[in-house]
Amino acid sequence: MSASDFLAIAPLLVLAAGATAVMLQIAFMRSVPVTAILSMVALLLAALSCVSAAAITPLQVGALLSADQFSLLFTALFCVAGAVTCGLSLDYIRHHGDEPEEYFLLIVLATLGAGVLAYANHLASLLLGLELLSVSLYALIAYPNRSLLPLEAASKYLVLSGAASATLLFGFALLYAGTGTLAFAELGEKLGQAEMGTGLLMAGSAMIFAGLAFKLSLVPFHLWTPDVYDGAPAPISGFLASVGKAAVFVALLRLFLEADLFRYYKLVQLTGLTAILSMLAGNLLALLQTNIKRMLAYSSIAHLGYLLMVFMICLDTGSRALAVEAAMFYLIAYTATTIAAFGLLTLINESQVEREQVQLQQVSGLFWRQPLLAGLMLVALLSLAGIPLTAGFIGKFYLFTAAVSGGNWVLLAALILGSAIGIYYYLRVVFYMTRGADEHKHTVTLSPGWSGSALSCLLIASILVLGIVPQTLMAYLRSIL
Amino acid sequence: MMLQLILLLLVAGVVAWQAERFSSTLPRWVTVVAVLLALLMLIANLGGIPAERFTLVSYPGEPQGWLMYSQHAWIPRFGISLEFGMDGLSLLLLLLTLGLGLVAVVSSWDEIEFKPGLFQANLLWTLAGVAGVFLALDLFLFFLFWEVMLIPMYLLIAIWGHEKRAYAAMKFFIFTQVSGLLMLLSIVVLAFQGAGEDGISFSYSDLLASAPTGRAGMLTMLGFFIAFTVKLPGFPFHTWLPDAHTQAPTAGSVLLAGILLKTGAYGLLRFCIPLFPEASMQFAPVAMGLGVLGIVYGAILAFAQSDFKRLVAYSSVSHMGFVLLGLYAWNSLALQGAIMQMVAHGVSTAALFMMAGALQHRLHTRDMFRMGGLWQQAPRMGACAMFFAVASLGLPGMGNFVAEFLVLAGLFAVSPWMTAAAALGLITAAVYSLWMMQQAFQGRPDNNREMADFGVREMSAMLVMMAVLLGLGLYPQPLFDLTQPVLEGLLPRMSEPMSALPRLLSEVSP
Amino acid sequence: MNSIVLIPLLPLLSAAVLILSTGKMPRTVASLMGAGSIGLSALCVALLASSFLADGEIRELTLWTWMSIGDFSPRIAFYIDGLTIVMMSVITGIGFLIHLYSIEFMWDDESLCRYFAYMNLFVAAMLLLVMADNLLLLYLGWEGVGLCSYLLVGFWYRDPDNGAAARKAFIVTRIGDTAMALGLFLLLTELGTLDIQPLMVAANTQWQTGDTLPVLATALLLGGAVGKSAQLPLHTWLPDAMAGPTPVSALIHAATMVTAGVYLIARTYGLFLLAPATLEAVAWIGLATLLIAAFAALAQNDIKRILAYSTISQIGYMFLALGVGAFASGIFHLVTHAFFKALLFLAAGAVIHCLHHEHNIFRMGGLRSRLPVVFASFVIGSAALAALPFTSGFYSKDAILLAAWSLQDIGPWLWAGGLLGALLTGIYSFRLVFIVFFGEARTEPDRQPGWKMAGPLILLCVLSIVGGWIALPLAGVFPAAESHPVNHSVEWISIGVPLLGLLLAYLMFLGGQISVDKLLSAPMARRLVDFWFSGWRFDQLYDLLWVKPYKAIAHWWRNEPVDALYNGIVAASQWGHRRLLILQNGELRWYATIMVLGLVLLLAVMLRNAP
Amino acid sequence: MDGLMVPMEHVLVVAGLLFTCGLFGLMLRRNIIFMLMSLEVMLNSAALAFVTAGAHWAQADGQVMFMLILTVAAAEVAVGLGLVLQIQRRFKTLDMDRANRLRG
Repeated sequence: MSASDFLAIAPLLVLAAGATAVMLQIAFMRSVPVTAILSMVALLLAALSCVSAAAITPLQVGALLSADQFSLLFTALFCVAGAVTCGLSLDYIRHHGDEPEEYFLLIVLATLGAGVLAYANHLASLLLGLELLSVSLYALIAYPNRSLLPLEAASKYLVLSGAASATLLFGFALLYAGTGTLAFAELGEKLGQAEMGTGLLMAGSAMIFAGLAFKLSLVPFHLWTPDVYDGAPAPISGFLASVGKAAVFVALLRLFLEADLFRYYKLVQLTGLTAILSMLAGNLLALLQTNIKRMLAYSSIAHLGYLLMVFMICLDTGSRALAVEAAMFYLIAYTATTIAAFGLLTLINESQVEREQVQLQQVSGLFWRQPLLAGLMLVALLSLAGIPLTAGFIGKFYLFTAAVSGGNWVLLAALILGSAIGIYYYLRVVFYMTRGADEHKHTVTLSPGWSGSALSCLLIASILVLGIVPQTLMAYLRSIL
Repeated sequence: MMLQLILLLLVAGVVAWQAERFSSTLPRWVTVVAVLLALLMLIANLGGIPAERFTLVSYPGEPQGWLMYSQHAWIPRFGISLEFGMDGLSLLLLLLTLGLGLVAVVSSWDEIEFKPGLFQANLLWTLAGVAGVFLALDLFLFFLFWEVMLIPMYLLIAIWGHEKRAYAAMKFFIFTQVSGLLMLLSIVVLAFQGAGEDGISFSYSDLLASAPTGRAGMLTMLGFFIAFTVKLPGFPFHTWLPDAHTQAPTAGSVLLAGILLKTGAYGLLRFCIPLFPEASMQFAPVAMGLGVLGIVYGAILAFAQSDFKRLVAYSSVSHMGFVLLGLYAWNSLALQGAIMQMVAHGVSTAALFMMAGALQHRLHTRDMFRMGGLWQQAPRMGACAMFFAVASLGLPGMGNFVAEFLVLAGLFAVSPWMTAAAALGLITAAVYSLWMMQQAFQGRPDNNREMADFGVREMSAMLVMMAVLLGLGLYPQPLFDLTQPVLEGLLPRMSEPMSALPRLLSEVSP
Repeated sequence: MNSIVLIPLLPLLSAAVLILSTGKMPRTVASLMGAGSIGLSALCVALLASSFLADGEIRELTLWTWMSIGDFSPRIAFYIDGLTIVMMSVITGIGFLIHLYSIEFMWDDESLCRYFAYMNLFVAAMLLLVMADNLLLLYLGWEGVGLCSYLLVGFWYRDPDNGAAARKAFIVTRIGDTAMALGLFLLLTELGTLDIQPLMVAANTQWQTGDTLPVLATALLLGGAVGKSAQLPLHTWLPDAMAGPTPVSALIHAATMVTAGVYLIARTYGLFLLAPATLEAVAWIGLATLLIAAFAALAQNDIKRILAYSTISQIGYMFLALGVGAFASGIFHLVTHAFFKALLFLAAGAVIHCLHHEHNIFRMGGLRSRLPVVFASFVIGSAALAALPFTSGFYSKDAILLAAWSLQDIGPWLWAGGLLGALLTGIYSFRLVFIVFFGEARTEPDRQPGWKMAGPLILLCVLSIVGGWIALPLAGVFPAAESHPVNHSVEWISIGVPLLGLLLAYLMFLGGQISVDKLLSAPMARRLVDFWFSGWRFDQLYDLLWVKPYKAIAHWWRNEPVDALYNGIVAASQWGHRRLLILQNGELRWYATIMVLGLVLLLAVMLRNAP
Repeated sequence: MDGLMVPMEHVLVVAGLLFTCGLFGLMLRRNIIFMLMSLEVMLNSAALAFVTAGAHWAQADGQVMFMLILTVAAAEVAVGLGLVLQIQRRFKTLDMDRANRLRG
């Protein structure tokens, strides 16, 4: 491997080195702040190294990893998201666990997995990245060991996710059996001239899609989502909902694009159907939720449904570039918004040691108790609902534009219908936050730590910036396609 | 200038919000000063425009036709820019917006005790959003303001509203938001239709000629129509309005009725019909039918209400039916009537809501069955209520009459049958207006009731509004002069398709 | 020319000042302003009239252009010819007398200021109505007087019945007004203008006599006239409108506003001449109304309701006149009727005023000696109303009957009907006189009318007698009526019939030679009288046809039926939510099962039809 | 040699059957240990498929993937067993049907 190869995968290397360093540090000196800072430094360094790596892309590193602007952009995004999760976790962790240092280590490892997924253009690296991410998450979810709920959540996630991984792997195996290759691009070539019966390939691609759909919590593989999000520590729910999904989505998108799975018209149509079902079911399930974390979990199902529209749109080759651009923007906006929303829940929820769940009543009157937090939450919710001046709106607008360009009217109808339902439950939270001082019984006065508040402000600022002046990012996204 | 105006209102909102820390009365002064400043700014800038520009016919596709025009790049990726333009119509509505903004502040002068700063801030932000709607030429920008003005309005209802505010605020938001999404869809479709060599554009002037034809055109037009009709509100999309009006605080009702509804009418006039002449013409009979239905239905339901504010709200549904009729009749009489109706209804209904707010503030009820004989205790209020009640039933001499007369006169040339049906509204309006006066102000007074009459502040606001309505009723020409060039620019675009309208209507009429 | 502007402006300004003073003005000042402004205005009219009589020149005055949109540019402008002068004189002259009378009548009322404000506003609006040079401005005045009528009928707002009467007056007339508005739209669309004189010229050039359009346009205008002038079928509001103070009834519901319909038809006679069908309808409406109202008047026992029905009946005569083309006679009757009906109302007001607000004639009686001035007024007024010879009413009604007689075909029928009406008029007007002023006293008056009340009464008495000799300056306004040689027996009959009525009234109500009780003993007669008493059950009919259904619909729709649609969507969403939530039961194995099912489905779809 | 070669399809069918067995185990067993074992079966069926396919294409890739899958499975099970310990300690049972507090 040449030096430039190393440079190209520098972010991954930095993350791996960071993980090692954290491990060593824990072995020698147990100190939560030091671990946290070390992890964050590692993550931010990795993000920075993406910038330097950008100069030499695109570059195929070994058989497994492809370093291009696309992977670097998302690796950087995941690293930043990981760092923010670390920061937000600080507040959370103060009240939990006896030895919370490994928590940060696991975040670094999960981020590494996500990074590998972003780089993956080979089924093996996809597998590695996915498992690195998932296994770290099992542990992270189960981390708060004083409560039963995280344990339950983790075991459900572990079993189901394991099954999904197995399905995915079986699909890989079938594809491999059919084509004799594992690299995406080659796969694409071979699929066109496959000797084996296409039935094998069809089944394989269906199983791959099913496996990844589980990770993306798409209908009908969505049942685990609310339970896991509900039971997990809020920052981890955020990480799972954002990075965990974005990384898988990126990998799936790359698989479809490079292996040109769009040739399986039926499969793409199935993605469209799944998208519609997810949009509707996700929003409907969230409709009357009083538990905010579950509500966000259901809404994340819907959001992934919106995103999944992209595959249908890609069928129209003229709109493919726009669709991918839309997906990228949406992912970035969605990641920022989701982490912010869950992070804010962390801050709100700080004193609720025993119960991980945040009920609507608990945010009642938040506007008057914690104006800053509530204001930030408002922006996050509006962004999720896709109201203008937020990143979420621009993301939705992108999808709209792409779908119109591709002429996908049914999907658009579902999108509008889903958004309509969505407004209700997002605004319900806003309404509870604005209820009068006399109407809320939970007058817990909280003082969120400065790091949490500062990070939230930063996130919200980025949501607003993306919503108000999106041109820079748009131009960049366009340039890397 | 136009961007600055909007920014001024936005920033003033933040200032008002923060001013709450110092004193609970400071925020409202901030608001008053900010709105006055905005007015001043507008007038000062108008002074710089040569007088003959005001009479020049402005063709919508030509930037030089606007009284004021500015454009800054924003999102070139999609051909979106901060494009603002002002012509007589926008100017008129902007003046209405700022004027009623002042009224709104005055009407809730000492009503709000909870977080007055944030209240005023939301007021100002709503004004900013509405101003943006009236000025934006880029359709994306227009949509942005269209949506953004909802949030402060939502907060106004949700935080400072009355007993069923959660339901009302939610209904308001969902109705407008969902219809807004349909409009966004139409906007994007339109932008793709009009895509040229250098990508898509959202600029009004670029999109004027790019409407799709046939069924696609009709569907795209419907996206706009539904969004605007929801806001207008037209039958059968009006059901959010009675709830929102009833539950909103006084200032919120004033803003809702006075200006937010006008954005719907403005949208129809500025965008929906000019962008889709063909489809609009084919759709006109339906739209007019909805207008007539709205007039009659709103009037009947207004009569059925016992809640003062709900009654006024339904009367808005009825009155805005005239706007719908006027716009789709599409001749200069009817259009001028519709514009006049926007202004006159804005003023008269704002006044009635202010009245309702004052009553609720004093009596702690909006139920008219618990009022009665109030004239005894509050003759000034009674006189004001009488004035605006007869204004709203369209008594000649007031702006509302001029509006309804012109709409119907213009409509008659297009469809006598529709006119006859719509004229029923003149009778039904009398029924509910007088019923309202009877229930609230006439009848046997409750002698145990103590009630303060209007004070100087409220009275002066009322007198100004009365003067405006009388002025509009007796000498409306300045208003017509202001908007005539705009209409002359728009009319020829549609003259060819619209000329087929009477024939089309005669086919559907008995 | 400035004095012309002053005529409507003075009352208007006075009204504005009175309103803005919000009741804080002292009584004296308020009454001075109220009556004084009308007095000054009347003076201006007198000056104008004398100069007009001198030169006979039509005066036109444009104040400003109301609006100008394309070709449509109505002006705020006055057109003053003989007809206008006549109307203005009646309005300001009688108006002034009634205002003067009101000072005393209303002195004890706490809302004197408001009263004069409304009254002045009314006079201003009425003046605008008659002075308008275009139909739009006329419409402004038209609606303005309607508003004032509403305000004044409901003046004593504390009684909900008064409010109901006021609303009824406004809404019923508004129905007619809406028809009239449609007429205006039609005229504007077809002829391109609403200026009355150009309109008639344009109509004459564009339309042929008997075309559909002029018939339609005039029918719609007639709708307005019928509403305002309380003619069939929109007459039901007038009897109830008596809820207002009596001077209001005198001014608005007898002398001026209710005759606006007559004025409208006379003003636009050029259009009506193009529509013979409408004109015939006018005549028949007039005839039907005058008979129905006369019968109803016979059965009433409220002094003001008798007069109200009599007003409806007399306006029926005016319509009859218009319908047979005798426009000048119609206006002539309008003027004389204004004199004697104002007189009767004011006299009735004096009775009511002096008898503790007693309205029922059967609780009066014997007032002849106790209230001599009022008695004299009543006798003179009733004589004029019944058209006894040499009173003003005689001349005007005679002219109408003769004009009816001389019409082809239907003329004699109309004449006969008019005669029957005259007979009834004689009976009911003297029934009133005999019951109220003769016989034994049942209520003692507690005061005598002062000079402010008596003065106007006396002046109106004079006018009621000599009014017949006044020559109205209508020569140039209407086309000269063709004079037919009239059979003298016809004239004698029209003189004799009112006298017969007087005689019958005497026999029934004073002499007792004909027993009313015996007449009424037959059940049919009783029922007939009840039927008349209720005003031919028109109120009940309309209640059943319009009011009840409207209220029922309103009640039925009260809770927004359209919302059912949206509630349905909401319910469907909630249903979906609950159904989907069943899946989320927290069971790991269940989740696994669903996932497997999903996988199987995916595979099934993918492998279907695959090779 | 050729005669002894088992056709790839047959092995794939066996792998598929194994996979299905695993799925059924997952759906039917309540004990978390058995669930984990079912998972192992599923993963290993995939591994088997890979090895077969690798043999079919005469590539090492299949076996490399086999190794990777083993590793992954080991990691999963390691974490899984850790959870099993906790579950036993806290729920006093290994019956996953009892762990259904998170729902709705």
